[in-house]
Amino acid sequence: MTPMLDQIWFPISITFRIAAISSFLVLCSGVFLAYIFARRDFRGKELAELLITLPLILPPTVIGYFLVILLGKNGFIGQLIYSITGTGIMFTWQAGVIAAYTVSLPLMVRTAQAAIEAVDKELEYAAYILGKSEIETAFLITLPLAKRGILAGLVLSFARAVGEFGATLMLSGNIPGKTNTMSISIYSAFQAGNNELANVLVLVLTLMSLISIALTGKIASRGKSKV
Amino acid sequence: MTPMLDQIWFPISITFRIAAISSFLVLCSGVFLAYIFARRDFRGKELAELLITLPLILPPTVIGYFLVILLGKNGFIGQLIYSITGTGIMFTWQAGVIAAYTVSLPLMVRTAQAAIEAVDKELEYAAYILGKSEIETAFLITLPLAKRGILAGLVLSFARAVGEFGATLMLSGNIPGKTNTMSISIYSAFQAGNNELANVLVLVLTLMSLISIALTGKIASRGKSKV
Amino acid sequence: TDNGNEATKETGIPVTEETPVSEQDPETITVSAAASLTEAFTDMEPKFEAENPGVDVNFNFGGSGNLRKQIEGGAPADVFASADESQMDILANETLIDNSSRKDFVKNSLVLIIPANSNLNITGVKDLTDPKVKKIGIGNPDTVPVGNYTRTAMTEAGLWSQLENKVVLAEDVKQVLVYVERGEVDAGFVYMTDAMTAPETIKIVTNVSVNTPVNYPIAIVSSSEHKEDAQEFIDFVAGKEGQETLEKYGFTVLSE
Amino acid sequence: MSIKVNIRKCYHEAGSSKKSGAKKAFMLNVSFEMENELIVLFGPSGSGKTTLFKCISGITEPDDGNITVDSKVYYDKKIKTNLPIQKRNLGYVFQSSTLFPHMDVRKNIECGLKNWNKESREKRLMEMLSLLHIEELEKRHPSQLSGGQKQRVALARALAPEPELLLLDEPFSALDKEIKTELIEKIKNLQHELKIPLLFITHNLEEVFMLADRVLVLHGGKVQQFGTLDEIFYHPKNLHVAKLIGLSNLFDDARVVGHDEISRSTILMSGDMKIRVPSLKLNPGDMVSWGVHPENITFLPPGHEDQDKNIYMAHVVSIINKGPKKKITVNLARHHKTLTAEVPAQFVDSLKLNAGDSCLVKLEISKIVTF
Amino acid sequence: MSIKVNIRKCYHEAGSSKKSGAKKAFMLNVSFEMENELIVLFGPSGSGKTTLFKCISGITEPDDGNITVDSKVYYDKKIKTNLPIQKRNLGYVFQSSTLFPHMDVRKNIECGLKNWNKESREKRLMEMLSLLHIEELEKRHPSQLSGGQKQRVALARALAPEPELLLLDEPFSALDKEIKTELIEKIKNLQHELKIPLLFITHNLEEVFMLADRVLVLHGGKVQQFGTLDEIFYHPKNLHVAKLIGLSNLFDDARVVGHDEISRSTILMSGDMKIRVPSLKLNPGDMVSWGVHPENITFLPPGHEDQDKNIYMAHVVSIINKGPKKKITVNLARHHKTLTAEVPAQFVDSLKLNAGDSCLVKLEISKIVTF
Ligand SMILES: Nc1ncnc2c1ncn2[C@@H]1O[C@H](COP(=O)(O)OP(=O)(O)OP(=O)(O)O)[C@@H](O)[C@H]1O
Ligand SMILES: Nc1ncnc2c1ncn2[C@@H]1O[C@H](COP(=O)(O)OP(=O)(O)OP(=O)(O)O)[C@@H](O)[C@H]1O
Ligand SMILES: [Mg+2]
Ligand SMILES: [Mg+2]
Repeated sequence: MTPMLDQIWFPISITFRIAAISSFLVLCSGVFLAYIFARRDFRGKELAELLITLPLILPPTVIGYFLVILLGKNGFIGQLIYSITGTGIMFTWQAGVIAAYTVSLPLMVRTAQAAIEAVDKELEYAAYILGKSEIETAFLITLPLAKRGILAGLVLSFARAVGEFGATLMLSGNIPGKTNTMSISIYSAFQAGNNELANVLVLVLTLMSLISIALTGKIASRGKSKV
Repeated sequence: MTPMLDQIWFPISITFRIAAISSFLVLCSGVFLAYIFARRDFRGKELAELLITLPLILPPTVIGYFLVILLGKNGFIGQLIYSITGTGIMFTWQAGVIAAYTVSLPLMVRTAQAAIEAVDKELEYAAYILGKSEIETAFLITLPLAKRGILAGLVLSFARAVGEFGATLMLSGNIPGKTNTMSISIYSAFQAGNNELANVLVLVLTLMSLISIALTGKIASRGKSKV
Repeated sequence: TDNGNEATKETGIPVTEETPVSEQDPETITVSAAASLTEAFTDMEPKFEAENPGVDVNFNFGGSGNLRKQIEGGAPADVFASADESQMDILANETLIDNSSRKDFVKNSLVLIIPANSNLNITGVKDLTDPKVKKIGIGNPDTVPVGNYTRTAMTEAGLWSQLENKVVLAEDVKQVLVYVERGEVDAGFVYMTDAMTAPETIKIVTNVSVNTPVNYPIAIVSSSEHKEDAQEFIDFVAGKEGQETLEKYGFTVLSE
Repeated sequence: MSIKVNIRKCYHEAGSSKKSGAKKAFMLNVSFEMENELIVLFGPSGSGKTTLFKCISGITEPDDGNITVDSKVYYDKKIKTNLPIQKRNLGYVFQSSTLFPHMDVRKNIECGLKNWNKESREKRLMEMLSLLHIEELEKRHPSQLSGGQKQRVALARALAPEPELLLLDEPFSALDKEIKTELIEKIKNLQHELKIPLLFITHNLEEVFMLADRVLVLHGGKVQQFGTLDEIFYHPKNLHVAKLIGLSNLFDDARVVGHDEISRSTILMSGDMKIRVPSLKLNPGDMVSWGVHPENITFLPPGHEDQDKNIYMAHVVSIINKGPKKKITVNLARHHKTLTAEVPAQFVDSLKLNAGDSCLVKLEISKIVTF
Repeated sequence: MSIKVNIRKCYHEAGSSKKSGAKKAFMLNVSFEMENELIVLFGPSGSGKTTLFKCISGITEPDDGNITVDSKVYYDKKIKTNLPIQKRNLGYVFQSSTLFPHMDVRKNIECGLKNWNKESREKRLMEMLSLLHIEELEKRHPSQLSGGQKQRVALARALAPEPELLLLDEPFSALDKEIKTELIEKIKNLQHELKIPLLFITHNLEEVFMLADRVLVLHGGKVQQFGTLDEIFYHPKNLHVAKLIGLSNLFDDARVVGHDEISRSTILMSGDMKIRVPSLKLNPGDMVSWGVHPENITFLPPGHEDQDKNIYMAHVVSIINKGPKKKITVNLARHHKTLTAEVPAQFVDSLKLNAGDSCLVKLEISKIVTF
């Protein structure tokens, strides 16, 4: 590979690995939270809803800073991780996943929650009457009917994860060949005045993102017309 | 006012002015686009949908740079603005609105689109039959029924606008007393090692955002239970 | 100026005693300055304005690279104070600054820092080659001036190749500082001015000598419409009061 | 199995806040017991039938009371029990067939069969499809079905899991007569075979006749009468019930004037009209309402009025064709009363009755309904 | 106003791709004309009634043909016209009442009145509320209404703007008899007053009788018959129509054996049963189907069979109470035929018929239906 290709290939693979894993995690946990928020009432629910939105409000660098405090060697969770794995999580691509997850979670929760709230409760009752438990009903009825919203949330989360930069940079650093995501590479190239590389990277990132988003949409919307 | 209060008050007011205006613009245009995407078919629609998502994928600084190229004195639109108003738009808080608008638009479009697509078409037909034009129907039936999704989109857009930083910094600069939003002030304070100020700003920003988001939710969801 | 006309139209009242002594409303100049100058320049503002009643200074702080890009994009800046000669050079090449007004006005120094509670015995740059030192935080040499200086210094000291695989690149100095403060890296290179903002959490090990001095250049932007006032500002910064203030924040004053 | 229901449930008017003494919009207050039988719930629109179903199924929690099915407590306010819907093991066809829009007909029906093994599930599905004549719709989605087809799929879905209790809320309202008649037969047999309690809501009198073991008449949230078809039809307890069963010739102006032990009848004066009705345990002077089903008015060839035999002179006001029947409105001119009769067409033809004609009208004593 | 409809619309089976010759799921092929009259669309579940409404209203675009209302072209394939729904100015009550869930009853009804001035809008609203007895529901949201209440609100909403054409898809299916009878009267009057064409879908024969000026019978997407009530009831064109109108005693095994000029009747042999029917223009040997409405079978006291007068010996198989009527199933043992009759209860009582008894059954010649 030419150095240029190498400069492109690694960031791409790491970016999409991070985005894919973080989107998957966001999908699982975000939809779960959205369901709970939509279908349960508990004390402090409104506050919890708002706190989930926080990572959108704060500058990513600041979030990154908080994450460093939490996950770093001396951080509350970081120490735990360290004592278990023997190595820290800082400066690894896994840290990038955490950063991406944190900033994109609110996108999924809010979007999916709105979609779940719009699902007709009568249909859920109909499933209960057929003996389905709440969990079965959620998977069989509620979530499929909220599919459009969840899908929108997924697209947004994925895009945000791909584009994540500030928090990732703080948490995983920019270690060429190890943690330099597309965003970071673009930023670096851009800052260094290497406009050619920056443009190529922007183009590649854009194309690849669009393709993956389009694919996600296609796969998930099979049979959509019948609903 | 003590200097500290001053350092907090101005960023707050500018941040919420920017976020409010940009959210308003996002609401109008985003919902419009979402409606078009949800209810019309045209060539290149999928591509347009994807392109709208782009600002999420690219690092904000890069978006900011593109905006500078577009809106700066020598930029395509910038020249136009300059020739009309006699002053440029860069380094003004209005530029902050543009930056915030750009990055938060996709959040609204995607979320609202999913919600609009989920609205029962039969209800729209029922309105048509009562003589309502498509626009009337949209405002009377479709959008109110997609309210939850639009509201979610609004919350996300507002939060994102409040938190916007990278592109804003590029476009409207960091001019204390003129364009320094909360995010930028937090960033600056953080960069300058003024942790005390940074923490206070984070706290204030968080509180104010949560309050405004909660208020928006309350206002918009009046009578929600009946739907 | 436009501003003045507008103001009179709107208020319709003549200038009152509370307005500045000058008969006119003040001219506004915008100074795009490197982020590391934030506190020093902010501190200078009232003094300068007191001395120059007709001028109102606006600062625009940011990374030198970003500021340069803004000026390239047509941002209405009057003065550019960079933390990095190269950014100024680029603008000079593009004739976007008034080359005659360019001058270096202050110097920063590169320092090696370690966490305050570090138990590694690092007393100098050479100790960084010790295998116990696992990670070193530096600014990205390609994008951050301090990183560039660091690389130059290390290369000059013949250490770069040994340290290269230990480095964690940061996109700004603050990031290096945070890493060191939190003990995420064993050591880092920052400017003296940055190091001085965190006296409790880090320890300055040593000044690192660099052959090319860390000079801060300042110049008037070509498109400025207030060149005289801009020059006033540059003079003020380079003058006694300005230099004293800068010194207070850890800068090294240029010896005449 | 036996079911005991004794509940109260109140809906409040929208907008009226609970604190400031909310205005009651509707109050359901129902108490009844049933065995393995087919009970038809009958009552006007808005009388609380669906609300009762929702309470029994657990979708809505009553305000007070208890619901017991066999020894299973579905709900009991006192011991704070409200059995989760899933555990009630009942079949419920909603008033608006709530099919799952994202599943085809097969999946909709299979939804309640998850614990069945594959073979028996397949068999059951086929049974249901053929029972309801929807074999060809197996792969369709609900949006591709007609109203009546949806209803049948909803019924199939509810019946498939062989529930212990069936709640059917107007399950045939969108079906044509032929298929409805067939399905009514099938449902009736099913209930017999499975020996389960079945509650059935309908507004259609024919369905009531064909289905009901007993009828529970609801009005304004209260049970008006609970009895066999004959009881409801010939001994309605009050005006509400009388109206509901289509007793359109209703008069509330009658006074008991005496009893006739021989013919076991009671003599009333309804205005100035003398009429004999089946024996009543009332004293002379008591007021009573009476009525007669349109089908139970017979026409005699012209002749003499005989009030002692409930034979009256009448003028034909109008004759309206209603397919195989004719609706005849007559005026008992001397008594200022109008009666409406429904008579098989050929009777009218054979009597050669026309609007304007005079005729004799007979109200069979045994068919006169009093309350 | 006059309406001309001549359309074709095909639904394809789900899953079958259009390219590879999609399997037809349903084909509507309808052509008819009507004036300012009330036409009832009558047909079994899935026969295309709703589809026809959707085509007329513009919700669904036909594949081919044209729809003209007066001189207004709603749709014409040839000149590529498809008038927007809004411009058709019609009232449509959907089969499932699609009320706007976020608006209260008042807003729902007012929705079609935006061009009215405030005063007349208010007046119209009040008229509608009282017409449909929903005054008290004005402030309710649809989720707070019962099934029948929803239906009435939907009707109010459709009627309020005084449309030029009304399409009502089973608008009374969830209403009790009392209110339904009243509303039927009102709808009928309304149609007379407004002089607009009104198309009405129902499965309920009673509604057909009470409402229809003419009946359009649909089956399998095709018009089977289009005529007055009498035509449909006494001259059904084929088995589909016969079944739909509830002609349950149907036999297709009859052969013309001769004509009787004097009694103006035709003599058939249905199996080994001789029967006279109203005169037919058929030749001896021709096959013909015949049937008789359950209401048109009369019972005579025991006596002699007289096949020339359509009087037959029979055994009572069962007698089932159906409220004011009884359903009697008899076996014409000698002819291996079973007949079902519906007779007013008092006739049965006066004949003292019981299951197992023998009796005479008479089929009035004029009431026998052939096709
Ligand atoms: N959520 C609610 N809030 C207020 N009133 C309600 C609510 N739900 C139902 N009601 C009222 O309660 C009464 C009973 O409703 P229900 O649905 O049980 O009637 P129903 O007997 O099933 O009538 P139908 O035959 O029309 O379906 C109605 O008057 C209805 O308006
Ligand atoms: N989108 C569709 N795709 C395939 N088939 C369809 C679709 N919509 C309707 N059909 C079929 O077309 C036929 C006619 O449907 P339609 O709704 O017109 O019936 P209908 O006469 O109104 O019946 P009902 O009395 O049950 O409401 C039905 O067999 C139905 O299954
Ligand atoms: Mg109901
Ligand atoms: Mg239909």
